[in-house]
Amino acid sequence: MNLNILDFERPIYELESKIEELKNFMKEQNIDLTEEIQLLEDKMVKVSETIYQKLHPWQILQIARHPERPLTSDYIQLICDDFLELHGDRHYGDDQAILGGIGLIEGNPVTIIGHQKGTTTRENLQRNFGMAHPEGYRKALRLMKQAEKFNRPIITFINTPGAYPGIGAEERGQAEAIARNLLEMSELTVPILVYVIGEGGSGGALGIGVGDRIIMFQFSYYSVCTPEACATILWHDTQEAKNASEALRITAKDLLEIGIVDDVLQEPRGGAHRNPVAMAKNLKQSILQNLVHLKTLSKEELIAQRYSKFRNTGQYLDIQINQSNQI
Amino acid sequence: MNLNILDFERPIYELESKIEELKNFMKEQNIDLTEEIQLLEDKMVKVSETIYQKLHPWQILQIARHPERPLTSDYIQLICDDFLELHGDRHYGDDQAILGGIGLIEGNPVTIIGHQKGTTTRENLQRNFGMAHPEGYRKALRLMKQAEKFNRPIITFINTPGAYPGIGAEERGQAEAIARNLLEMSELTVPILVYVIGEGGSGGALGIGVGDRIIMFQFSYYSVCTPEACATILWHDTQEAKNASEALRITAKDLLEIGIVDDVLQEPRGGAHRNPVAMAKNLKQSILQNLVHLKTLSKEELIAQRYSKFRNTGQYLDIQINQSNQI
Amino acid sequence: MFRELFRSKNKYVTVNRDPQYSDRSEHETEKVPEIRERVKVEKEGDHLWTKCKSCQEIIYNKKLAENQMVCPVCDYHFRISARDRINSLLDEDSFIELFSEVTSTNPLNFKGYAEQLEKNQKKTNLRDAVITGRGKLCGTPVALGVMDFGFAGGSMGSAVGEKLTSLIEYAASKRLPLVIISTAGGARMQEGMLSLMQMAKTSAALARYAKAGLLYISVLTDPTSGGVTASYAMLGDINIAEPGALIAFAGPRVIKQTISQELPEGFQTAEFLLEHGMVDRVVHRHELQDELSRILRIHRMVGEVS
Amino acid sequence: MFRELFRSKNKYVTVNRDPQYSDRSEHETEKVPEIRERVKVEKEGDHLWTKCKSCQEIIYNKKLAENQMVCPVCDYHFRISARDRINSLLDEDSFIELFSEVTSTNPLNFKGYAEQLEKNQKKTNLRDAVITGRGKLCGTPVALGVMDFGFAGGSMGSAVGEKLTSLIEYAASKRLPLVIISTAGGARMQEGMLSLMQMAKTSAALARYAKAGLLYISVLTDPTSGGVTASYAMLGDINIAEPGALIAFAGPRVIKQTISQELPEGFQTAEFLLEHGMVDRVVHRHELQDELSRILRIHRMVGEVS
Ligand SMILES: [Zn+2]
Ligand SMILES: [Zn+2]
Repeated sequence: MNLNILDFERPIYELESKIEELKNFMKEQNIDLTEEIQLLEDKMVKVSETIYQKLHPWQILQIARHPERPLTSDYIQLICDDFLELHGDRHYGDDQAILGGIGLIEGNPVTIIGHQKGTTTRENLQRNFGMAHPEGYRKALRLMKQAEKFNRPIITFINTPGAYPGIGAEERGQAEAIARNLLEMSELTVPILVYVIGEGGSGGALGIGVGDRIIMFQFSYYSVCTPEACATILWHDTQEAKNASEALRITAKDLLEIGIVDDVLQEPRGGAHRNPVAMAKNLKQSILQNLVHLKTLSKEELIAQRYSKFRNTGQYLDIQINQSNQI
Repeated sequence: MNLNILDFERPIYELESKIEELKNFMKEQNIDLTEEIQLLEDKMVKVSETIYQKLHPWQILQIARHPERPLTSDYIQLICDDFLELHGDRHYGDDQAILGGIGLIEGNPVTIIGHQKGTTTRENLQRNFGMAHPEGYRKALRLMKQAEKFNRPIITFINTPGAYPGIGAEERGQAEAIARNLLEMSELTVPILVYVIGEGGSGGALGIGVGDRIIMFQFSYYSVCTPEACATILWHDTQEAKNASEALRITAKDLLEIGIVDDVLQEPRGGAHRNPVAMAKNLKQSILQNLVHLKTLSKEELIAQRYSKFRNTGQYLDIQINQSNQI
Repeated sequence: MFRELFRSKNKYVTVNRDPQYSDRSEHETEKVPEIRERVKVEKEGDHLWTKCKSCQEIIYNKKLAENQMVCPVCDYHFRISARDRINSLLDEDSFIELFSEVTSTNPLNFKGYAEQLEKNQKKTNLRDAVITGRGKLCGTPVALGVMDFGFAGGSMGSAVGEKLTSLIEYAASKRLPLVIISTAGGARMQEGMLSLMQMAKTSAALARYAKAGLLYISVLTDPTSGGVTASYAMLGDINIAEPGALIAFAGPRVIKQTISQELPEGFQTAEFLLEHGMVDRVVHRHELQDELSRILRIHRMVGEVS
Repeated sequence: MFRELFRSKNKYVTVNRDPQYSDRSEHETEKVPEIRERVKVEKEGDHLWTKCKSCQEIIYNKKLAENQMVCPVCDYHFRISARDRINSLLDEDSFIELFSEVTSTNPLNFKGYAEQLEKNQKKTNLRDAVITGRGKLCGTPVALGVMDFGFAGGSMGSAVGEKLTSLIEYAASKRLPLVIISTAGGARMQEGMLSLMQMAKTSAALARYAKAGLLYISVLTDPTSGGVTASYAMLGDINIAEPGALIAFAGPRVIKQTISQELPEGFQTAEFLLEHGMVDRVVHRHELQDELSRILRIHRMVGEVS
């Protein structure tokens, strides 16, 4: 049994197994079951669509955190013609929770920076489960400045539960590192594309998340804090996490509506982990399309657009104006 | 007995004591010894001049290292109308071996950065005897960039045996920190005055030593390595340090001749520690004069002049030219 | 609801306005209630005295207020309201509030948020967790933003972000030095991602402000944490902290949970941050005005050779 | 003295010159002696084999040289001469030496220095501790500086500083990517402060080069320490180190003396520096050419949208 099957995926998984079974049976017994298989396959598509069309945010969160969900390194491998990882912040260390480097996508030089989780327990410890220390954010900034110098677009992949909350991280200025990145990224003179590929956890996500386009994968989430933390802090009850995941409006669809993200990238049926190659194809296409558009802008236009983009986030009441309207 | 009297200072010190004695005697016994005292004072001046005019580099080194020699903090106190120390590199720590901040000199805003030794054993441990870690150089750079932003001239005071050779310093990139400063300082768009006030030890000194004017105090030294290290490395004999101090040409006079420094600031008779107030007066005058001149330059001129200044250091043979000349 | 709220409050007789600034209308500054009353509110009770959290001394609230909410015995810095802070720093009657009309709404229809806002507004007599405006500090005009921990734990939602961003832009357009005094639990959860994005918004505004060659002094007070620390509070040309203030990205409770071990003595205090290179100075509240004034003086004279 | 020295050495038949560059005259490249001879010289003896410092294996010098001075058994990277390095990286016959006329003198009349220079020149058949020039790396034109540890411990005096600075300026004027391969004990003591100032001089040149938006790759090899590490060797847009290379500011001996304790395992190795964020990549010598070529390719295409 595959332990990585999520509850709501089970019906699909079971249909898949049955189809597989029939196929094997057909082969072994040399009996034609094509029609039956086709029926089951149709059913599976339908069931899938039904399930994935009305996923609860909590379920989306599960997909975003799925242990088999493709990682930054997977996408890099799938979309780049060539890629060289570059290491280190030149100050303190090389944080493996953030991966960065230079490469070519269809011949276009790019700098790619992303949170990097592990696939094994050992690698996850090494990568700190994608939770970066200040040196991770500073490595990212170094590579972004380098990209700016060489007029290279920047692509970031967000996939972190959050910045690491630990003694060393605080000592070395986690807050300063993130703040500095927000400030500097807002004025980099090259296009920046931000993709939320899995978990978008709070300031730790935003630390590499200021860009000209913020695009979420269909089954990723992006949140001011994890629903678990929200439930604990506001309602002192972790059982409320599921409700928090709804209240916080963390899904791609929600955030597109609210105006936080620019686009949602559709995932293959069942999520990116069921077909990383197809997902990477969507991603690559999105990157190239966006770059072509952004490269038509002058540096001044680019920065001005990026500024307004963030300048205009937020919803508040302007009482003065309301009053004026009423007089 | 004052333990801080250097050997070659002893004749002066003894004459001083005798004069003091006579003065007291005259007072107590009400006998007129004015003439005798005057004679002794004349003699003292003469002896001083003789001694200090022909000091061996090794003796100058002793003065530069004199435990009572005024420190960066002393000069700051004596030359500034107001001064606020600013701390930290915003990355890792606040290195107390380097002191920096902002202040006013005769109403002129300046950023001052200098190596800082201690006066007591405890303070010396805290200040690491003026031997900076990478975070010290990075604090310096942060403050210099800040000065550039606010169009404030920078004054640095060099007084270090060298950058600290330790595990943490290496781990956090001592070499990177110094190299970065050399690169960045060469292009700062504000005037930089560098004063070697005591010890100018190697790369640790140069790390805050790139500027438009490099001015040495008369009894300071500036060297590619300490004479002790040179003796050990080249001749495997620390006893050779005195010879090395001569061979390396580390005195202000030598380095003015060789063209490494732009000016030598005269010290009060017997050295700065015998009259810090007078020394600070010389220093302040030098600072103001140099600033007035440098402020007449455009940013482009300033950087161009600084570049040629360092570009033209070095003495080498150009065989091609020699050959051409001979043909 | 809001109109009522603000009608009921006391007002100054008309105060000086800045006639040049027309991009945004200004609001009359709110009358500062008597100090003792506020102290009582802050102690969440009706006691006339407060027990010092640090030295356990019993201090009369009046005396505490007169001492700028600093314990006269052990120098412990109590939290201070935004209005008291403004009074303690700026020249008398010089403060002109700006952007006071910007107030939080409930964009996500988050359960209980509207009520919470109303409760906090009533409790603090503030519209939101920051007061923004301009004034004179020892004669020097400054743009000033002051957060109030009493309002929803000083959390940053859209309104706080908008007010501060407007202030930063205002300061840039007027070429005024900028002082922001922070105290915050972090981003305001109830506005979700809209809150988080205020970090980017304020930081972007500060980037522009910095590029204009202007001076920003950030003052971090007890407590400053989360998204506020990780944006404008850490981005001062000069960062000043109050003694003993807790300054963090992740708060001590979160860290303790994560690493399951005791935190070092003095961890995340102002002094700890000084030692670790994150703040320039730790300044006693009694000396803050003088310090700011000295820094402003040094920066005002730039370019003038004597 | 110098004329004799250089007359006695073998020369290539006239090689390609760069006709555009006239600021400085160029020198004919020096003939690369047969590899086995050099290996013998480097081993300071006449043995035909070398014992690997790492795995103790006995390796024939010819085999070692064919393997780019890397132990075929354990991959230990032996030091390699500047000429061998150039041959291993650049396309055949593409190298044009520049600034070869710049040679050390004895500006301080330092006891024994003149003799030392002469000895080193004879031993290495080099004029000084660095060879500078231009060439093609997998077809891409580059400016290349390669240090040689065999010449006075690769120390940087006025001549090394001058040659590298000239190279950097040349690369800037031609808009060529720049590769400097370092190995050095540090500044050359016998030239005193003149050596130290080469740190500032080369770094200033790199600042200008960087401002022109050009690519500098620094390759750090065993050993790189002192003033060379603390200037151009650490300032690459991309820093690459060879496996196992000692890279330091203060060498291990100095540190041991200062702190009187054992150093951690692997301290100051290339891998240690990678872990501590100082170098981008640790690259096996056999892959260096390919790596450089890939980096150059990525940087060459800047600005071209497909
Ligand atoms: Zn108390
Ligand atoms: Zn071996």
